[in-house]
Amino acid sequence: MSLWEYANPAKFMALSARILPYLAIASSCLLLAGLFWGFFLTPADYKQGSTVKIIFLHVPAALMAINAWLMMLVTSLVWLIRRHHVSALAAKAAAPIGITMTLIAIATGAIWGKPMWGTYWAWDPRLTSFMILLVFYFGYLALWEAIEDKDTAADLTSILCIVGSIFALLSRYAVNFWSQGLHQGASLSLDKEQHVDNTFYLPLLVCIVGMVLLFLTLVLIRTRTEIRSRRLIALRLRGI
Amino acid sequence: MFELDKYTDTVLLAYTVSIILLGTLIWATLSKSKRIKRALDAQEQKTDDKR
Amino acid sequence: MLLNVTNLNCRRGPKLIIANVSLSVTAGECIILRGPNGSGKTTLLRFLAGLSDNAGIKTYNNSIAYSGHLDGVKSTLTVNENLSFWAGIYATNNLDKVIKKLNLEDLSNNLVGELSTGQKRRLGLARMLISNAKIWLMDEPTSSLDTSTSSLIFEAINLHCKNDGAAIISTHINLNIPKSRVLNMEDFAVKREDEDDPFLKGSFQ
Amino acid sequence: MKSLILRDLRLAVRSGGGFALTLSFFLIVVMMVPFGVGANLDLLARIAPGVLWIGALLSCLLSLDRIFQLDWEDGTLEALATSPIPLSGIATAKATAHWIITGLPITIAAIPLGYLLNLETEAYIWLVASLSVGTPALSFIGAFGAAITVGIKRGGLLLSLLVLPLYIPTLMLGAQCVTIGSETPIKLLALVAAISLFCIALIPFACAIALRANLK
Repeated sequence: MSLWEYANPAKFMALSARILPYLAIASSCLLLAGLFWGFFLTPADYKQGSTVKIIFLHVPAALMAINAWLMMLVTSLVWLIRRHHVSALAAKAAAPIGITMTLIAIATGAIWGKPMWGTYWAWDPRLTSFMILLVFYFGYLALWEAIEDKDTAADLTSILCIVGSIFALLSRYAVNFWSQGLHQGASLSLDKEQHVDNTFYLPLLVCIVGMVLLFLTLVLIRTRTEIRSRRLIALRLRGI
Repeated sequence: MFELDKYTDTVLLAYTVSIILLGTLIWATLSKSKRIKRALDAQEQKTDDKR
Repeated sequence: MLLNVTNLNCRRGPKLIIANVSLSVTAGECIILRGPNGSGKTTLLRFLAGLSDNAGIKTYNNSIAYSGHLDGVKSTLTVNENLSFWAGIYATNNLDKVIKKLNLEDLSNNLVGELSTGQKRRLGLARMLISNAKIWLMDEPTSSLDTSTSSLIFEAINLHCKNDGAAIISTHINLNIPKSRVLNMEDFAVKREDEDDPFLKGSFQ
Repeated sequence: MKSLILRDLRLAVRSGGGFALTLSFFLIVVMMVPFGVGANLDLLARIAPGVLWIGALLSCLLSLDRIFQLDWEDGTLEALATSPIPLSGIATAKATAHWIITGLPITIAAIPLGYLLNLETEAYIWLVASLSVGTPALSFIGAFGAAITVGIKRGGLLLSLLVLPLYIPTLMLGAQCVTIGSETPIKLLALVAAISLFCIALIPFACAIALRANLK
């Protein structure tokens, strides 16, 4: 039995129903534990004070914001090449989660930036890239909503996702040329991650794993919803 | 070991905003899931009756 | 043989419209699609034209000309400009012959916007002739036309089939085309076992 | 393909919209800037590169939906899709025609408009250079957006939402190239040219996939 078997909607529904409970429990336990550990049990950083606690939300969210788009890219390619319906629907399911993650990353970054940089928002390359990612997400979802026929919508959003990925990547590098000299030394927590010692690193790791699992849980639930609504449409169309 | 220094507001604000956003996402996901499941079950019922 | 179709399933959007179409067309043949509205005539023609998935369709002479409900002419261009555009697209050089054949000489410098419906349809037909394609796929070529224009179009189809061409036409008017064959769309109606929607397979939990 | 480009140009001229509409829009956008930010010549000189590039981009956006919409509505696109020319070739021809109708006149009109904004003398060469190598990218990316939204009624707003993010890298590099004081305008120009070449080479295939999906 190959992996592609699970692209069959009924099989996918059966499999996902089996693993969902474990995934949901694992993700909520890990995320809550990680956040509790990070929030209550870590000391304040000597330089950043207690704002360092924000990285337990900021870093996992930022990672998932990008990974959600990567997942959409892969599933879009699978849909265009192998035409597995579940794949296209999983891409659609991931987009709102990606948007939420991007918003969390931007919001926590801005809130952290206020005491650290003295401003909520600066056109720093990394912040700007996330803003650009956000508009790509909006465009992608808007296209899904605008097209009536679901398979056509899947085709068009898939190709948009692929082309969009290329241009998002281009923007990521173009941004470096564009804002050089504007905002020096605006390195975010990711760079510091290498310096943080285990007191911060371990809870951060737990939070990241928790966030990944939460993402998977939500993607599965949302994909199941999408599959159900497709079946609903199919049943109604058959008029029986 | 728990302490929040002069940045209490900042940290709490960041956590509140994130939890609200995550909560909204989870709530939206679950409520839509329930709604569609109910609609599909009703439709399947109708289909079975007609058969 | 010009065209061979085996077990073609056609869907319009998510809905399966016709199933198990098998059909082969030889030179000189004219096939007429019959069936009520919504029976899938247009859908079948669009599939044959290659506008949708083309699994199961095999063309032996890769030249198909398709004419849908719309004529594909620009009202701000003259007749001549419209037709020479298509001649450029199909890379053919029979433009003058076609204009003469369809009595379009007098109109050739008129803007298409000034033409009547029948004259526009004649332009659509002219495009088919210009294409030099072996197979013509025509969707209701005579809709909203009077008898004289209709007969002009039928004559053209007749001549095309005589010259080793072939045509597949959806229409509800009787045609006087010698080697014509009527295809009833009801034969392709979707039965329950044809349903291949992946979302209807199995039951969900 | 040549006849497709020629026909599109002829249609643009016939319908009167073509050049004039785009250029008037470009003029108005640029004119609005001093009204908005004040007539301080130093300030205008500083923001001129960005304003001119954004103006070019918006003017380009204005005529995008025409690339495929009209042919879609009157059945020409269907007929073209069943013709021997591949869809990617059709997209290339249409984007090229769009560039001749908008990109080229915009590049030329940018010179007098730059004067209105007190653009620095040394910047003109980079303005013309960056616009002439950057506008093809705008037309090709725009054609992709138009191909995606061609089946959507009143898709104009959506088209802008989809296309503008794709314009970001071109805008950043292009406008930066014109800005005096940027250290390596030639390098930025090369990058803009690279984006354009990339778009010309690959976007038509993406357009073909999108058109194929819409025609189904």
